[in-house]
Amino acid sequence: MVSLTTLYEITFGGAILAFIAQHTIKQLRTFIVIVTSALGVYIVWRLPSQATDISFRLGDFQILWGVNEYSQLFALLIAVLGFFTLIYSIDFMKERERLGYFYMNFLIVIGGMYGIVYSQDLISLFFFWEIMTWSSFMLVIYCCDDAQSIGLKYFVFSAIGAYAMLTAIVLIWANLETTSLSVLFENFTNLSSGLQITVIVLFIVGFGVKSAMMPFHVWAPDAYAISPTPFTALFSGALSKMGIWGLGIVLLKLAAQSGFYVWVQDIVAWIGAITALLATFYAIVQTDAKKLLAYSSIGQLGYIIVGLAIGTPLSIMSALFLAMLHGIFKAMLFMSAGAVFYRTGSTDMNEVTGLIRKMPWTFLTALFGIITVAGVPPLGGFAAKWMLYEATIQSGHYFLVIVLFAASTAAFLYLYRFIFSLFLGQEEKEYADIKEAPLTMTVPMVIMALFTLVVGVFPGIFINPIGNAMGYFGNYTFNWDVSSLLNEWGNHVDMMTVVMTIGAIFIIAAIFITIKNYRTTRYVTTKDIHTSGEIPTENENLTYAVDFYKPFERAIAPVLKRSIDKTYNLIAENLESAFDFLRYVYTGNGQTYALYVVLFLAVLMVFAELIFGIQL
Amino acid sequence: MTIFYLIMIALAIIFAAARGLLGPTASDRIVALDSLTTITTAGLVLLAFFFQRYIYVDVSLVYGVLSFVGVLTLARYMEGGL
Amino acid sequence: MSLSPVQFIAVPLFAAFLIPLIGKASKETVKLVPGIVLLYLSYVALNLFPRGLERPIVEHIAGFNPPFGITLYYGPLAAFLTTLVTLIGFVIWLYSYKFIIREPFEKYYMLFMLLITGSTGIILTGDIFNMFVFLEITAIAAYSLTAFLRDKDGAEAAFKYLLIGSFSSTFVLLAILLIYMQTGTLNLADIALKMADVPITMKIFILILFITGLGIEAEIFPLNGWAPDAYSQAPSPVGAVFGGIVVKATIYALMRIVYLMFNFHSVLHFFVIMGVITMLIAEMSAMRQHQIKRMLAFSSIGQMGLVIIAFGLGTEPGVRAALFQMFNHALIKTLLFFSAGYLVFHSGSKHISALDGLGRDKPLTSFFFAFGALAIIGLPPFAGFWSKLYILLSVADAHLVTVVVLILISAVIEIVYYLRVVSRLYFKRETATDVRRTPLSGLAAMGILAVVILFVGLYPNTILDWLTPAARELMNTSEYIRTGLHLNSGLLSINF
Amino acid sequence: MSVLTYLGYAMVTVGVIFLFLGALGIFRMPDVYNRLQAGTKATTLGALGTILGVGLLQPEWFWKTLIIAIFIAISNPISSHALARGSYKIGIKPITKEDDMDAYAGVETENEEE
Amino acid sequence: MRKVIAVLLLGIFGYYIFALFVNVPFGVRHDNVGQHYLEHSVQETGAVNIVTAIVVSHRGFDTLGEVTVLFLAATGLGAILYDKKGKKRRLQNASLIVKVASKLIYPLIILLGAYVFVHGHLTPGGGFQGGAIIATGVLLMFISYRRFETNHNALSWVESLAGMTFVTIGLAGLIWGTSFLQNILPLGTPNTLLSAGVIPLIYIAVGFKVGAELTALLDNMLKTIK
Amino acid sequence: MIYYAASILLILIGMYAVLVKKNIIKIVIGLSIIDSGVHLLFIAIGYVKDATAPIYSRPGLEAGQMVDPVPQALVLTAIVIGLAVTAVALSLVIRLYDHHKTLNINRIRKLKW
Amino acid sequence: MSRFIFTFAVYFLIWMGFTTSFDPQELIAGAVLSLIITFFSYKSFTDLGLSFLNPKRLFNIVKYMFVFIIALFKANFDVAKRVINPKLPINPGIVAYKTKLKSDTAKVFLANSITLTPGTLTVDVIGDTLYIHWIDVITKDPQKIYSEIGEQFEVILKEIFE
Ligand code: NA
Ligand code: NA
Repeated sequence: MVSLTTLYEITFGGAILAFIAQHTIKQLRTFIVIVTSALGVYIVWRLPSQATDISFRLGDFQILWGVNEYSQLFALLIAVLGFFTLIYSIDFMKERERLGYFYMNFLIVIGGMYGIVYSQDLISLFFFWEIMTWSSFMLVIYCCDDAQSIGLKYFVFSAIGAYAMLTAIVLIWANLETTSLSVLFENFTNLSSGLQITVIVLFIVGFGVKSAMMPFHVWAPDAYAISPTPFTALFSGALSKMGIWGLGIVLLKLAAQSGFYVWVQDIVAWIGAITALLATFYAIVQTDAKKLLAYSSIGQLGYIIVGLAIGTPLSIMSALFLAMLHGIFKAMLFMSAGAVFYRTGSTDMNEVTGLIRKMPWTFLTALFGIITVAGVPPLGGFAAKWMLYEATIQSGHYFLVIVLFAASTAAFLYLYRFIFSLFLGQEEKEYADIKEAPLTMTVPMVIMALFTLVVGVFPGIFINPIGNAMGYFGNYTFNWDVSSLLNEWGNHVDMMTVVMTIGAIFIIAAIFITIKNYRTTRYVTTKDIHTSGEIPTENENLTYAVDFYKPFERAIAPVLKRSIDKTYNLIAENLESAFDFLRYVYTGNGQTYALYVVLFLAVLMVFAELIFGIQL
Repeated sequence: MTIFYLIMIALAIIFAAARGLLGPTASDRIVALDSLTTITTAGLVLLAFFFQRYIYVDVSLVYGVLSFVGVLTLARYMEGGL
Repeated sequence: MSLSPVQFIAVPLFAAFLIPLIGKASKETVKLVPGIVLLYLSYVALNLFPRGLERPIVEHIAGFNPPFGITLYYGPLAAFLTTLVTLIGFVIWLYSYKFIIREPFEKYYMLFMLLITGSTGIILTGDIFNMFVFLEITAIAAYSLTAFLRDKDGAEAAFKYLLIGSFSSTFVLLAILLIYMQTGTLNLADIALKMADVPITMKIFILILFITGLGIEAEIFPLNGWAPDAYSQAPSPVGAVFGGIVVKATIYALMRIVYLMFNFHSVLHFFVIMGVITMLIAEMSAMRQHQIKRMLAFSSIGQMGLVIIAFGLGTEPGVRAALFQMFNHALIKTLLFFSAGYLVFHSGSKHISALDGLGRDKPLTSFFFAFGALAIIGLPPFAGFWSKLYILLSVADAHLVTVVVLILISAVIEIVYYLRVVSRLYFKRETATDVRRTPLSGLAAMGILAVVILFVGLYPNTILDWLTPAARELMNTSEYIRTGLHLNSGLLSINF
Repeated sequence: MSVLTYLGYAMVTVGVIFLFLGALGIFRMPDVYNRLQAGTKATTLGALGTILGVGLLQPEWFWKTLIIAIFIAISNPISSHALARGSYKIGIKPITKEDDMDAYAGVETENEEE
Repeated sequence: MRKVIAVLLLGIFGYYIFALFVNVPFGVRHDNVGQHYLEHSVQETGAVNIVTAIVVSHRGFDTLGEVTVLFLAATGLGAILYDKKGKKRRLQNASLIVKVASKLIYPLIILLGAYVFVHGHLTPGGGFQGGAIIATGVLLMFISYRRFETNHNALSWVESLAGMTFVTIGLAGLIWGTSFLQNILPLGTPNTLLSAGVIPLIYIAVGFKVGAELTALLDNMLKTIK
Repeated sequence: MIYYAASILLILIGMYAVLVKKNIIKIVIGLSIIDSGVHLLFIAIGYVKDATAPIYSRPGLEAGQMVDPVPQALVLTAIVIGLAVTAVALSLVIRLYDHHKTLNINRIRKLKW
Repeated sequence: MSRFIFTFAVYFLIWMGFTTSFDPQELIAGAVLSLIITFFSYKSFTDLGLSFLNPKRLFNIVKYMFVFIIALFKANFDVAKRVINPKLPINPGIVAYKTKLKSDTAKVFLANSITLTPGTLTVDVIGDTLYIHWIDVITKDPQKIYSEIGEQFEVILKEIFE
């Protein structure tokens, strides 16, 4: 009963049933969706004890599905996040149309992700990878007018990534005649070194796109922002982790075997760090909460990439820890932003303000979320980041750690902006009647928030399975706890003191900024346009959220100006209009077409020898 | 004798064809065509005799009939009758 | 009467002759005839298939032994393609049932039946001139169907098609003429046997004539100017007929001839290059189209480029991948033309910009379009995924990494223009609501296709198990000659 | 050689000469009507002579050649007439030395319903 | 410009094609299937006209295709030139001379056509030729009389029945013989009307069919739309 | 040889008309000329010097005296096909003239993108 | 009925001309085919006034043929004379010719005869008037035109058809 096949059957079957139900018995739809995702959690949970590998031939290929601890780690994240986001979506999506379409694609995304992590061969990996891609595309374009170009951008980048991956698969097939991952790992060094690096680069591009690695990140902010929020939570929380999952395999299973490993490590680590830094800058200047969180996601994924790239047991541990944690807290943050949107109809931080008393549970979730992100004790984020810094230093990447630290510090700015502008600040009359989000939304949020707290206190909840998962990459033996970390570092500092100190600094800083802001902000309703004879431009909007961040915006303006996004757009547009030269070929004149025919014939005849390479 | 017949027929065809090429009007060309077909019909019978193949006479008959209708159709087309 | 391959040709032909008589009794009954015929042919196909797969059936028309009479060769390849034609034919009929309602619809069905006759004839015949005859039957039926709506554009498109098509038949005829001059025979197997003695120059020029002649209908660039016009101006089911049946049969003819008579590698390389050029140009053009059916037409050309590349590899996996791609493209493009047909009908305009918001209005039709779009791009779990993958793998096996990359680039272009339409369908604000419904028969036709596409995507082995012997048949020239001419093994030694 | 043979050869000889003359007439005459005049008469006679001549030379073919001959005798003047009328209808005026020598000018063809 | 290009390209094309043919000896007997037919077809088919033997027997399938092509053309034309409001020839009547002559001649042309297709296996004729002659006879009436109408109903019956006859003869070969289009009748004495088995039958069917089809074709084309 | 040259010339003339002439009726005529050229070429390759039509219409005729019948049989089919194509072409011309009120192919090119 | 038989007989005779054979197979086939064609064409075929033959008619037909052939020869030598003559001695024009014949068939035969005889070509027949292209217009007097061009035929044709 509990097997991979059942898991796929239930998830994809549930997707189709949900679609059918929508068009027949609407009431059943939600039930099907929830049951499907719950069963998913159950099966994934039970799988390790029950499952045997599944292997069958499909065409020329031996398909292999199997459960290992590494995949299990990600599968659980997918299952749980899927379940929570789906519950969250019940009320959130209630008023929308085309829910059959929505839920079908939602469940297909989940199924696709299961498929990816349980794939033991390249064909099923790619197969499920693409399923995940198109179904998530369908959800990105679910909402509104702008979704069109955003979705397209998302898909085109995904396709570039997927096709890079496919090229690698095809090259492997052509040279090793295999699609099995394990065979690939064993025989990877049989490939010529040129091929090795090609395959590695192609895979890194492939997975990098999904994990929003620079410079392939441009699809992410818009796509995250425009998707329906329950999906955004899953998107950023779990789907982007598929890239991480793959990068882990590429870096640790393939690249590690090649002679280029050091180079690959450094380059990828630096790309990760730059991603983290730049994304943080971008996040700071966002005024839309969802966009802010989107950039934040990109930044966090940058950290994770760094961790994977460094490649020491500790860094891998930290990366996977961060990955799991990010899955949860980013989902929480998006869900809380979604809850705000659900009640106020906006996630614009310049508009929405002062919801702390109206939506306390949502606020709590957001608070827990940002604390985790910031890596401040006592929540789980602290341990993860700490490990990362340590591993980076241990491996001698000192400059890298500075960049990471800078990014991490800057992250505090946008996180603060998020929570302050939405929940703190003045209460608006406009939002006087706002109520807390419905239970189906708050319950999953709060459960997850509490979970981050639990993880902070008992990091072993994550550390142990991660440790097991790392068995996939080799025999890493270590028993980790907070104090042992510090011991390894060589400094016998009392851990609890550090934790308390950092926590205290954080809280004091927050209070200080809050007070400062209250003081410099005039006590008027934020959107009461008092002009004093002058017409305020948007920049002089009186919300402190804008004022406060002006200096930062100015500081990072040069970075923002050189938008990679714009470059891509320019290339795409020019390319597309270049295709118009074909108008001169397809002129619409039948005679001209006939002339082409004769031309073709004449050319073939004259150059027959040349073309067919045969001595006439 | 045979040579003489052939030369005469050939000359006839050449002159009629020349008119057909020269025109100048469409009707001149059709007139030339009409003569050409008549010459051909007769020529086919003559060929049947030379080759001693009766079946070519059949060909001649069919050719004569079809070309008559053909020329008539052209004539009617010319006067805008179709 | 025992079942025999000739029924694939004779039965639809008989039906075409019968339709006018039935029409005198009851016009509505006429619509049922093609359905019945195609169901019967499916029955024939199901029965003959295992036999053809086991051992090719060589039928001697009028009882003359080859090479003195016309033979039909029903091997795995023909079995596969006739089955495909029958299947596609059936759904096209189903779709047409409510789509083609304007007079003179009985002529539509007659032309349709004749087109089936022609394409099965091309696939089955073992005689080069007979193949020409069937090519012409197919072509003339196609010209007429293009202009079936009798509008301004239809006539223009059909005229262009006919103009280029006439060049095609001239070149093919010249090639046949030269072959007869050189080998003194018209039987394909016999030609293949005797072609070895033909001087290489002559061979090359015969080949050039064939490539140009058949390349026109196989939509090789730059011979394909007619295609976008014809596809887009013909009634939608006819566009599907072109993409699903006509082009497939022609490509088969080209490849059968090339593999049988000119099996040298430089030729195949040439096909790879032409395929790449065709594919890239077509995809680029498709991207810039404003009309949905023109876009689909260019997309079809692009797909054919892909097929030609795979055929041009000259390896068994390549041929198999090409056949798989042909199969998938037939199904998927038909689905796309079907759904686009109703989208155009509901929006009242051929332009893509008019499709805004139809996804809300006509969820099922739009769903099928999106389904087809995903499938044709080559996304799993749809059938198109496998064929594209197989093509890529066989191209990589031939160490043509550049071609792999080019194919993938064109796939990205494909994604852009297909998904642009899909997004438009779903996400722009709706315009006016068209109260007319997509008829059930049309939806059923699309549904059947979608199910098959999904099924093949999930169980590609069902098709691949057929394709492997089919590909082998095309590759194994000496076996074809031996079976086609009833030679005992051992008598035969040919070297190319 | 029998009388029939001689007669046959004579007829064929005369026939081909007239065929030639007819063609020459077609070539030389100044306008379409005169060309028709020359062409019709000479080629008709030429064809009749040739065909019936062969019929005499090859007596077992006679009936068939006679049919052809009769057909030509009936059909040729008809096509000539049709051509003349057609030419006139598209506005080709006959060459005349005097102006009033065209009695057909301005005559309306009736277009009766039957 | 286009002219220059066209001439250039056609020059190249013509040059190469001609070069191909130039190397092949002209007027020489080749050892090919044609020789086989010349030597064996009379015994095999009973037709003395070897072209007919080939066309109807050895390559009978082509002929079925040919019939199909014509049928197709007639159908296609009917579809393309279809007009709901019906159509009329706008032709004026021909002159009295033509009209009278046509009435006199057209039945004879049809008779000639029948002669040609009935003797397809004996003389250089056949179903297509005969059918074409018949249609020519009708054409004579079309161009002479504006009001001359063919019986469309009868035409389509003839068309369909003749076509079905051909296919049925083919299928009869499959049922009572070994293969499609196989001759299942005695071959008779060569050079007599009743010889060559099914060839005359097929050619009669073809003759009727072609006659009817070409007539329909002419009718459709001569009638003006609107 | 002259037969080859003449037939090929016919083909070229026809093609020239198709490629260059603006009047679509002339284009259709060009197509017919191409056909005629090809048909003539067929007959020419079947020709055998001093041989006669392949019909055993009277005793005494032998296979060795006859031309190759196969090209003749083929050309018969090709002619019918050519006729059919011409018929369809002309019907399209009728339609085109009906819609466009012109026979100039340069003015019948609405279909491009 | 008599028209039917007459038509059938004519067709059958022509069939025999086509086949030139008394083979019963041929005769039967001819009879059948002639019969079929007679069925749909005998009415139009005989409304031309050719439906019955009597000795007097036959005699006149033969007489007509003689007159006609002589005229044809005259005409041809006339044409030959003109064609060969380097100066092309012609004086062409179109004249109107009033016929006295009433039957359409007779008019047609008259027109054809005129076409094939010296220097004349029938351009059109409208009612009683034949418009004749005359290669050498020697008169414009209607009476003279009548006697010059067609009188010799009209007399016999009247006998045959009226
Ligand atoms: Na004539
Ligand atoms: Na004449």
